Amino acid sequence: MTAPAIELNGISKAFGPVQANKDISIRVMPGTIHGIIGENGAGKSTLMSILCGFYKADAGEIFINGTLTPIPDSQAAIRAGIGMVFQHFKLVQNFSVLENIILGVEEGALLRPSLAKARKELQHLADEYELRVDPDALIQDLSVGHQQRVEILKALYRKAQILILDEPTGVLTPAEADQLFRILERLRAEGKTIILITHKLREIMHITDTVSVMRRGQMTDTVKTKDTNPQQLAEMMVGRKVLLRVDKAPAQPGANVLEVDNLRVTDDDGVDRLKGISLNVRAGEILGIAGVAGNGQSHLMQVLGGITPGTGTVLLNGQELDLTGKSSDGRSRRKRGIAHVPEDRQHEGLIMDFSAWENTVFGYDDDPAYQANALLMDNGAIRAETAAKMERFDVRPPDPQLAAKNFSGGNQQKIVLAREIERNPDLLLVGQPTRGVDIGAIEFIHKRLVELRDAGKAILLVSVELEEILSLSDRIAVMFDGQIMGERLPGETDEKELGLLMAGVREEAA
Amino acid sequence: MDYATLLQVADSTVRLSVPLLLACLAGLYSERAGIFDIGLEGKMLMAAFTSAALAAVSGSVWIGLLAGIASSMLLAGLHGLASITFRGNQLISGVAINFLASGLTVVIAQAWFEQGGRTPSLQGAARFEPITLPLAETLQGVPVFGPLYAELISGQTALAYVGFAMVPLTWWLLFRTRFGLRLRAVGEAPEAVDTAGVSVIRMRFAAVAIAGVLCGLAGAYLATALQAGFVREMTAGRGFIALAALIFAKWRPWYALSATLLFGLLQAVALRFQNIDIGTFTVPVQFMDALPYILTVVILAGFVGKAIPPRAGGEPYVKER
Amino acid sequence: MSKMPKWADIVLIPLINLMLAFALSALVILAIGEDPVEALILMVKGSFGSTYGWGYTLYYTTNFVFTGLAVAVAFHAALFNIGGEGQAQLGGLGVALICLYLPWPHWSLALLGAMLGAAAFGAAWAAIPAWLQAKRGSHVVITTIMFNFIAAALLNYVLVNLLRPPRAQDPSSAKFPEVTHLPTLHDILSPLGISFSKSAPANITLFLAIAACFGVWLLIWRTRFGYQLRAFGKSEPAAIYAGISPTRIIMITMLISGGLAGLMAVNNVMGEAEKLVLNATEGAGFIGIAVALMGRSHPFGVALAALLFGFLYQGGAELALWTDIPREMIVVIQALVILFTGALDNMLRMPLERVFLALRSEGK
Amino acid sequence: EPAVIFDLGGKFDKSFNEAAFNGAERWATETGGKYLEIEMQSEAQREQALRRFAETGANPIITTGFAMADPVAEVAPDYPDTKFVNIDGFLPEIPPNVQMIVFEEHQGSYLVGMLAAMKSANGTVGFVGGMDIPLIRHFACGYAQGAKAVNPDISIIANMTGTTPAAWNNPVKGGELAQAQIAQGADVIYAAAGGTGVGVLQAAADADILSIGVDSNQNHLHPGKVLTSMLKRVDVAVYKSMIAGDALETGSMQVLGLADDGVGYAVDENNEALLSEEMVAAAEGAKAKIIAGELDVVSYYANDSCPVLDF
Ligand SMILES: Nc1ncnc2c1ncn2[C@@H]1O[C@H](COP(=O)(O)OP(=O)(O)OP(=O)(O)O)[C@@H](O)[C@H]1O
Ligand SMILES: Nc1ncnc2c1ncn2[C@@H]1O[C@H](COP(=O)(O)OP(=O)(O)OP(=O)(O)O)[C@@H](O)[C@H]1O
Ligand SMILES: [Mg+2]
Ligand SMILES: [Mg+2]
Repeated sequence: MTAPAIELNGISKAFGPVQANKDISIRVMPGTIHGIIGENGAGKSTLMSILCGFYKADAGEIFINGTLTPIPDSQAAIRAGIGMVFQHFKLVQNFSVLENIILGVEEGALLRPSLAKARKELQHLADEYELRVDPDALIQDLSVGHQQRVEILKALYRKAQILILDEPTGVLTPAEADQLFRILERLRAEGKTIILITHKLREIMHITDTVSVMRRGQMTDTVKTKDTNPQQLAEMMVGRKVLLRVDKAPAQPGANVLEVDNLRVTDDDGVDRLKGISLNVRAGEILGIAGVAGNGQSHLMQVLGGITPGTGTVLLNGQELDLTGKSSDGRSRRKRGIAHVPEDRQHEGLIMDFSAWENTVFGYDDDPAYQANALLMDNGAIRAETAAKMERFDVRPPDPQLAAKNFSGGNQQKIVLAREIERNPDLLLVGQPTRGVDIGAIEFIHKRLVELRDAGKAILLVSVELEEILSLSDRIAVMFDGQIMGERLPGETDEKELGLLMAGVREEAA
Repeated sequence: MDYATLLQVADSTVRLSVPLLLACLAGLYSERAGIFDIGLEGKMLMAAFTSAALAAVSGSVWIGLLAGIASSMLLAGLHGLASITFRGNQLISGVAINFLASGLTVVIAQAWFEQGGRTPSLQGAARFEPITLPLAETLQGVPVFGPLYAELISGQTALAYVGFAMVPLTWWLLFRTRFGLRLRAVGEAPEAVDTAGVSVIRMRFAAVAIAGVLCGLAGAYLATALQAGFVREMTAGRGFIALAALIFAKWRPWYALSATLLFGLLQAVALRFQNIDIGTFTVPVQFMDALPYILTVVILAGFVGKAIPPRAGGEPYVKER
Repeated sequence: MSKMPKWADIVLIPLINLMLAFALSALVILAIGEDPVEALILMVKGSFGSTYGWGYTLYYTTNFVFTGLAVAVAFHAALFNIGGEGQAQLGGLGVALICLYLPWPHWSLALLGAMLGAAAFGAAWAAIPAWLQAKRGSHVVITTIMFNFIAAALLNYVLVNLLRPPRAQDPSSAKFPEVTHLPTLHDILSPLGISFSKSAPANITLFLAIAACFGVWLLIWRTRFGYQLRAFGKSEPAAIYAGISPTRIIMITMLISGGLAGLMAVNNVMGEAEKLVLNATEGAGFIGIAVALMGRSHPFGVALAALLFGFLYQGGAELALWTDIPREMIVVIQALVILFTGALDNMLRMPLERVFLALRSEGK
Repeated sequence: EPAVIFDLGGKFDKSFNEAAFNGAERWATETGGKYLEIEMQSEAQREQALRRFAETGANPIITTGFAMADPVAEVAPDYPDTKFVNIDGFLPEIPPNVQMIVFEEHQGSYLVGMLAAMKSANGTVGFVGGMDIPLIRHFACGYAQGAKAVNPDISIIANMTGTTPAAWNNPVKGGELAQAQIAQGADVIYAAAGGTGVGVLQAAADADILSIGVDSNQNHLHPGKVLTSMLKRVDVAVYKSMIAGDALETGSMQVLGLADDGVGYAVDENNEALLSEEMVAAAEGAKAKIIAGELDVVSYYANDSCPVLDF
């Protein structure tokens, strides 16, 4: 029997007080594609970063092709034939593709011969794997998909026998993802070993041979893909039975709260992010926006939340909003009755170094209720209110003095939600409400959102989790490339149809 | 202004530009590798002192030069330790180094030479003498070019020639060699360098060390070539002008040459023509003194071509929080 | 879960760092052939041994409180204002103009006027770097450094060509009129029956500095603006999400910072020299950086650190008088304090964190 | 116990302050006494230093440099039992316990101006001043008059180093100024610039032309390259004040000129060879005439301008 291409034995890694990996052991056979799944923060990226020498494990052993191979640094990993495409690319933005490729594996002290050799080799690889990129283009001018190709080429140029890809499809269109999978299959056919980290069970089922599940820093199980199914994988991931549908009464939509017409956003780099969005949300209704990350959902939330400027017309309760950013910002939006749960709670929704009580007035600090007098804030009142809110939202521990960074992800999200929902807004913008949140908290959060809807409020929900969209929304709009591809009712559609729309396939063509 | 005066101003410009150029290139290496260096001034000052002190004691300018470089590298190492190894704030470290040099030079000089914080005057072999290039005498008579060659090109000190030679050398090193590729990469995207199997720490220390050497040359030039000995605060803000020139030059070697020559020219002009009378009103000498800084602010404001620093500049490279 | 208890962070680490800085300074003193213990005794006696010593120590402290607060306020908004020196110099110009060219009936009114002038000029000098940072993204560190030099040149010009009285040789303004002279601690304390050295320059501005500490504390931790300023300092994207305008925060923060630095001039220009001299700030703007770092940007810490540096300055002046240790020794100590508490902070923090982590897991 | 306060530039400026230092040292070695001393590092410290010495009971307290005059006037009334001396300064009203000492620098400068003109082959001489203040113009004016007296067609290039006290201690700039003057044909350069002069003398020596030192005897700095030094006997003034001690006469302004040997030019083994007999004879002749009142060297102070030199 052949030795496994990779064998990890008792790997542990702590970042200060956070135990990211706990005693992990795993074997991957050569010539296979091995999937790894797990919730956010489960420790997947950490484990792979250890394998490719980016982090150093606190304990444990690594065997490559059966021989003990210590990997103290990236150099050792490269020597061992391991290449990794990171979740966040490791490219020098203002270098050319060629320069990025040769970085670290130059031939001799002068660049010219190295570049010439790499150019030839790149041509060769491009032909062989259909990985075409302009060798002289600067990385910053390339699309994300092409940048990923450069990362793969980098690994292949270094003669990697083991290729690790960390959430490679998160940034890709379905078509690009399909092409990536074709390349992976070809590499597997050549006998290379591939580790694929993804959140998408569909991809796992589609391409992997075996799959490992991680939870809370530990490896819970490894199974043959053909012996399992998505439902079972999901259960292994979160550690208990997953509730797929939310209990909710049919919606009782009222008048239009939000009317958006021909909304356009161009970002700082001059790229059109929203290309004429039109939609509406009524009182007592949840409109879910589905789509692959990076298709403009974030910009939609930001322009509605007053963070970025745009053009077009947006009516809130029939009154026009200023989109130019000149007389409006997040604060004036709040005053108009728009609350906003941002997609990235750690960078936007919360100040991680602030205590919980300081965070519960974030964005609302000018509310007269929080002022002791004309000059000073009434911190006592704020603390008292925070304690009450934490109670109601079951934030644990219910300590208003604790800094936000010291709460777990789920509890951080509850603090944000408590702040925004309890404002009783006419419209709630909510992005990725349950990202990285455990199942118990998910149920709680979903319940609160439905309650808000039932109280006659309008909710615009953005989520990359199709399941969440399907179970929460009363109507679903699908975004692709800055446009709305179509609208569906949850009862009359399924993941397959939505998936096609998300891939930019119009109904006529479908 | 006649040709001879022009040549004289040019000559003065060259002399005054050399320390700026050397320090500017020092900053260029460091900042290209992602380590901001506002401690150029301190390193120069320290080198000026040690080079003068050792040259005075030993009687040999070369020993002085080596000592100057060594002391500047010591401070550079401290900067590296603080900002690379211990991921401290690079700006604060630079500020500390400037103060350290400003204080230590005088304290040591006073204890050593008891001349109020200066070194004895350097004589003969303890100084860099001007080098007369071949044919300087012979060509003197050739119109226009002759005097130019004899007075401007010939007759500078060894360190001046080294300074100017550093410009093409730096360009070649940065853009044509493996070392340069890695050095630039480490200032733009250290994680890319790290995952490519190259030590970020080592690259950054190398860059900081080169900056130390160049600041050492700059300081030694001040004390042993331009002048004959050390006096307190003799760098007189040149490190900051060099920093300004670096921004002005957008972190590029050839631009650095032009920027430092420009700032050197400003100094030379301010020296030569205290208050400049331009018809209706006089430009006060203080305005000329402030001009490099004003120009830098204008450049920084992005009104005249934006200066974009290396992307990872100023940030310690942290893998694990 | 944070890695270290709070007391370790705000007391233990600065204290050890300070000890390290002092230990190295002692080594330097030893190396130049002097006795560090004797030097220390001399410094303590010289700065705290008499009301004269106290008078100077408190005078310097007052300067450093203002410049330290200036740096600290900006730190809270994640802005590094190295321009305190230039702003304080401009503040001096403001004070001089107010005292020289306005007829004041009483020193108390003159004090109010001078405070306004000092703060306004200091703030104005900070406004340009602030605007460039907010609107053009020019790094405030570099622009404030440049503005220090520009301020020096400007003051040089003003003193030499405009303010210098006719026939005077020294580039300094005329003496301020008698009525603008501020009461010194001697004047304030003797009616209370406390005798205080008549010749020390500590004056009523000291109480202004104490008030400023309290004011800054209120501003940062009790007002809405302070809340927004801290939020911006911790996370710019979050501030924007909350509708906090970065431009507004940067501008107002730098104006406050520059104003505080400028206020120092009330102490040294109006209270001490009673005229504007060249280089009146004597580097106090830079010492503000060390003071803010030492004081962990908290007004109370700033006050303590300012007192420490006041002691170093007065003690250092005494050293220069009675020993062969030159006054520059203070600059060395100051550099080491900045180095250890500011730049090499992690050198101590990393191992200490590990110790506390180990202690905690054992405790479990 | 007397005390000496040296102004910016420091006691080792090889020039003005060093002269004061030499005077104090002479007193110390002759009497075996000790004296307190401090060098100013910044404009703002002057008053503190004065008070500190007065507090400790130092007497007399001798200060060098015009910039110390105002602080002295400020502090002196607070310590009526202490005597203060200021050299080079001017006070409209002199407090009873203050003695002001000034020198007739234009007379000494006149003599070295003559020597310079006689030595110059090119008919061009230079002057590098420190800080641009009336005092230094006073030096330059006397120098120019002396030079013109020898050679009416001579051209005199005069530059000042700066406008602030930093100009007393900037040898780099001094050197550059000297080089510029040399390029314009100057072959004798007179430096009246405190520590900055070190750079001027260095540049002159490097270019193999002659320079003239100031205040102290600077002939030894570059033997054979320094034509002479304009002596300003600050050392004598300091020495005498210290000798007088408690008995020091105060409340007046003392003016020391050629007649009192307060100013002069230096001749020693380092420059003997440079001075011909007729040069010395001419200078000595002029000196006698000035002392006798037959020759009037116009003072810049007379009406704030110089008859033979524009600034
Ligand atoms: N560099 C780091 N420093 C400190 N803690 C870290 C670091 N990287 C990761 N962590 C922590 O380690 C844990 C595991 O993180 P990791 O990135 O491996 O998760 P993941 O499974 O890849 O999650 P995701 O699906 O979000 O990518 C998390 O709690 C995270 O906060
Ligand atoms: N990067 C980090 N730095 C410091 N502490 C962290 C970090 N990431 C997580 N923690 C801490 O580790 C603990 C566990 O956090 P984690 O996010 O893994 O919780 P969790 O079990 O996933 O809970 P939840 O499901 O609510 O997210 C928390 O107390 C959190 O404060
Ligand atoms: Mg990950
Ligand atoms: Mg979590």
